[in-house]
Amino acid sequence: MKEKLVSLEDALAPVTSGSTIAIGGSLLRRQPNAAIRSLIRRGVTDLTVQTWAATTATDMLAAAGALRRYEGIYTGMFSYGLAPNFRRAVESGAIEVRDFSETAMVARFRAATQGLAFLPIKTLLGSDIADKNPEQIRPFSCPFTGEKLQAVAAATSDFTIVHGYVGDKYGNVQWPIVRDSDDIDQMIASAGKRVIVTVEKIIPHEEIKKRPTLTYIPGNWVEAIVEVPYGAHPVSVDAMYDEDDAHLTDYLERSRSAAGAAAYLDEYARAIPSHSAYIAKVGGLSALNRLDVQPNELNHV
Amino acid sequence: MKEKLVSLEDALAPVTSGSTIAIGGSLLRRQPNAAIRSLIRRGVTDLTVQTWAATTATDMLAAAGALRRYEGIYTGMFSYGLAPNFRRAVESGAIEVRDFSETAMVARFRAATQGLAFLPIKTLLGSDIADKNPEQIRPFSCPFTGEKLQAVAAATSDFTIVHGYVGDKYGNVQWPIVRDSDDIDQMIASAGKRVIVTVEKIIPHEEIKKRPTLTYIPGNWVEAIVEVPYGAHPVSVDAMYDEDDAHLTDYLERSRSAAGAAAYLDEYARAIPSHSAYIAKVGGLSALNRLDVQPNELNHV
Amino acid sequence: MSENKIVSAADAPGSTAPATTNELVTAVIAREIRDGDLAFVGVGTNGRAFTLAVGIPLTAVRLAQMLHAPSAAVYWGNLLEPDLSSVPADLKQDSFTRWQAAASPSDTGVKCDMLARRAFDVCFDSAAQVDRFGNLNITAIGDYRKPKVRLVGCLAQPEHFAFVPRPIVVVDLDRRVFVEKVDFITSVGHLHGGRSREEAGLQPGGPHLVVTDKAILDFEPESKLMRIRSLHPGVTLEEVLDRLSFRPVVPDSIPTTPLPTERELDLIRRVIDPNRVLLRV
Amino acid sequence: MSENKIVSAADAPGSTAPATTNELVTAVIAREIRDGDLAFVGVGTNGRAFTLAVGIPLTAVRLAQMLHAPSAAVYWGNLLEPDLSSVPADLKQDSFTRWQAAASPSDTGVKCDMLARRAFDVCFDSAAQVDRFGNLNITAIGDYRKPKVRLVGCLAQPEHFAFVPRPIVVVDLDRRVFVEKVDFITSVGHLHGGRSREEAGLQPGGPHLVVTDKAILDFEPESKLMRIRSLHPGVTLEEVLDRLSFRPVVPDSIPTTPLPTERELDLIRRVIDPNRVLLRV
Repeated sequence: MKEKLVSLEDALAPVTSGSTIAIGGSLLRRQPNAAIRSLIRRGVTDLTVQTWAATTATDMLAAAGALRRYEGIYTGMFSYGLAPNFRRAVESGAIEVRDFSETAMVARFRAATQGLAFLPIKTLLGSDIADKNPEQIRPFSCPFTGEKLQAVAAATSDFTIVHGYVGDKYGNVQWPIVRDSDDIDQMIASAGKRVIVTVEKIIPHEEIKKRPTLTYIPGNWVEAIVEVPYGAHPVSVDAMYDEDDAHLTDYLERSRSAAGAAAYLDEYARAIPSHSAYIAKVGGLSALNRLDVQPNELNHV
Repeated sequence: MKEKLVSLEDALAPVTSGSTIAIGGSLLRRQPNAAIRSLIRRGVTDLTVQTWAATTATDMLAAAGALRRYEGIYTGMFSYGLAPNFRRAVESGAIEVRDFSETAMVARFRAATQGLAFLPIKTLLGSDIADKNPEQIRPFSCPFTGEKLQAVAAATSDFTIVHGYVGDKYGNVQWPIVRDSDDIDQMIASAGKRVIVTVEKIIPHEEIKKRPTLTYIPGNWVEAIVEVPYGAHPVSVDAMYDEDDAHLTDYLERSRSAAGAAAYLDEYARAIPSHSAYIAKVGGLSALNRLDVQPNELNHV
Repeated sequence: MSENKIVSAADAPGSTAPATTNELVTAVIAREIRDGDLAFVGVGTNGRAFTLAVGIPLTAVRLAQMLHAPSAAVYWGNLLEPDLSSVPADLKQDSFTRWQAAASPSDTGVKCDMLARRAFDVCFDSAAQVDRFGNLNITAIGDYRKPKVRLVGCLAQPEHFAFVPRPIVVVDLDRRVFVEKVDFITSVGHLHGGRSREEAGLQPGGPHLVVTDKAILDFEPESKLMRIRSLHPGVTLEEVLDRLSFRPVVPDSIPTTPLPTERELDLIRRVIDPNRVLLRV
Repeated sequence: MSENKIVSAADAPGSTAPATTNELVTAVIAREIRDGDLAFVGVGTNGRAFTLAVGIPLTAVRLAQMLHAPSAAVYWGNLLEPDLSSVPADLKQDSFTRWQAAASPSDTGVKCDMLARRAFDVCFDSAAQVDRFGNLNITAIGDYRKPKVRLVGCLAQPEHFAFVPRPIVVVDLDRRVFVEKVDFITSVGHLHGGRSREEAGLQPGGPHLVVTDKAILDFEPESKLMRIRSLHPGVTLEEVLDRLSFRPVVPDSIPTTPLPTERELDLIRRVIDPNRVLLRV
């Protein structure tokens, strides 16, 4: 097996302006925020992103002016309301948006996973989602029944960035037995050409090998793995820590204006040399530990 | 939740001659043999079966003359060689065979799962698998690239029969944490219209609820659940018991002739009034317990 | 919802207090739930939007479970058949992670496939715009390319209307919400009315009921125009028409929305939502 | 394999004994494995078929891992990157269940998708029939509808030839196996030769090497006809031609298959397969 454990900066170095990136996480869970802050710090811009239920990662990229195009099912802040920076940028016409429904986006990731240019759905007949996007959603007829169907284009991307629970130095990533799910991350990773994974903790390969059915992203799919404790902060990693309500509230407060959001990013991304500096900035591990949740007796993370 | 715990006979009562049934299990793991013996006992015949890597369940149905049509990826006896009764019946022209490769069969089950009449593949271009089956494998062009593709028809069936590890009275079926996988059973169950599950053990719903991520067949998909200890005998349930080498060897020996196989079925299926009588016939639980494997510390079954 | 008295857990109404509007519509929805139904409930956001998308639907399904539909179930977020007798007391992630359920499929595609193969019977939808044919918009107000208000996107709402036989829209009555034509069709309801939905290739279905804080509406079977089904106690037809920016079908005689029974009120208040988490605002 | 001396664990050859044919071909295959390769190894059946489908491939990949391809890996059965340093000692189910690995995806579709998106580099295939263009048959001998011999079906062999860039066929040389034209094309090799494979819509690829107990064969780049690449030590051209029911491309000069090095032999015998489980028959 090939060792793939590198620094966050080295892992993300190939991601350059103009790239298409698929971003993992769903709502306030496992957004790869440390990786996104690193891209913002480096000034990467002109990105196309593909997401599931996007929150902080996509909204910070929008605040940084780094988003050229967005394709996904949802961008908001879940229980905190709309996504202020994404909303502002879309309303200004700065981001080209292509909306997809859940079956449509799943079909797009699955098509990439299966090496196909498209997969069929029949969800979006008559909708403006299809009407506004003939480039990626095309009508065709079922070869068996003749019924009306829609072909949705494979979600191919240059890079895929996900944040996981634990992994080994070979890039094998495992989930806890009892966790929240809605797990688009395996699907996004399987669809990826170059998959970059940050994890809360690197554990010995010997531990991984004992329970191979818990590996949801095999190292074979992974280009680089990085240990980034609290890498989803200020959102949660289910079964490990909760979202940081105070930090999220502050983020949203400051994001009421573009200038406020820019100042936030200056402070928490651009002026911060590394993820460990970020941890220090938000109060150190002792502050973050307060977000930890009680371990479940069934889990082994 | 609706209670779905019934007897094996009641669960299978709706399955009548002429039905199409999807059968779970792969190779020498989790073949729903107790259910199949019950169908043979009742004289159900003229069946169409859809399978993954089929062994004993399909071979016994062939021995019983109950198979009219077969659709699957493999029928054999894994490390024991070819499937003698299936082979004899196919060579005599008694069974109509439609072969599918693995991606093709997966696409067929996924299509049924997704409510679609077909899914596309590009595996079988130029093969006789497609050439011999224009009814279920049709050429068409990709709506985006124009490349040659093949549409494979959804695997729709009347009933789906799988054998699982543990479940509750509501039909929720869970797998062990450490297990063998190759798990077509979730896919076959998700594709099914009427899903009948036999399990090794019924456990309290309270236990199921504590680890919902281990539920691979939700009760919501299930019509009937039955407790059938050693229900896969003479094959294995991984993480619970091994295959019965002596019994399988005897089965194969007797299956060298159609008359021998018929006598085997008379003895182990037709003359046996119930699964508990089968257990007594093969030596009782004390004999079967000798097939048990050591539990894995990580499992909770 | 101005007249929906906001009560704290401390002063939850006794069983004799009159029903709040939330309780009224919860009971109406509960009666729509049949035994064996699988209902799709979204994860919602916060405040009033949470009550509409999550609070009222979960309370209604639980009420139905306790009264006439014991095997009704919900798929909520990532949980298939979460235990509705112990709804989490807050919206923090760990509360969701620990919520016990029959199943929590690891791949979100499982839920999408269940939608597409029509495994759901009922779903609940809120929206920023609803038009007279029941089309929904949760994507953008104004021009899609440069919208006046960018909303959240689509989620699985297009699937709900495409594949679920009996979708129930839960929204407050408001002229800005109930528009002649939505700015963007996220979810295809009865499209342009008549048979236009079927002609677009969709299966029969589409929105079944529109539950609001003033009235219950449904759709006239032929024209598929929105129709007033009942007025809540004390609400006049004029009030309702005033809060719609299109003319709905108005039957000659409109009944009053039936009040919850004492038993229903008691279960909602004392058993299902004693801390007023679900029907808070 | 007549001259392949069957040895028990007790009398495994010392490092100085001459290489068996199994060891010879294992070393040849090992040299085909590149660092970083992901190889698909089937689960095989028993006896000689197990050696061809599983024993030789696993030994070869492990040998390559130890010599020049440390990050080569296999997908075996349901296990992605099983630990090849501790291959199970028997074929009982529980031995597979306990075999440690990097991953064991719960859905067999994961493996199918990896095939279809060309995530594999190498695969190993045995067959009942192989024709001069490298098409394989593992489905039926004779008429498909009423065959003389019904075989196992298809498994993922069509995928191997459709999607894996460097498939390696491992079979014993036999006139009944090496036929002019297979009775049923399970796996499309070079189809009818020339550009017929690409014209059928398949991507470039198809069988790369045919490893037998007498010779190594490959395919002539233009015609795609099977070609003799090397003869095993002591094997004559006539012996090989005698065991083919078609005329392969015969180069003017045919090298001898290189013997395993002392190091290779030592690793196979002492470290990888000391109990002769993999290369038993």
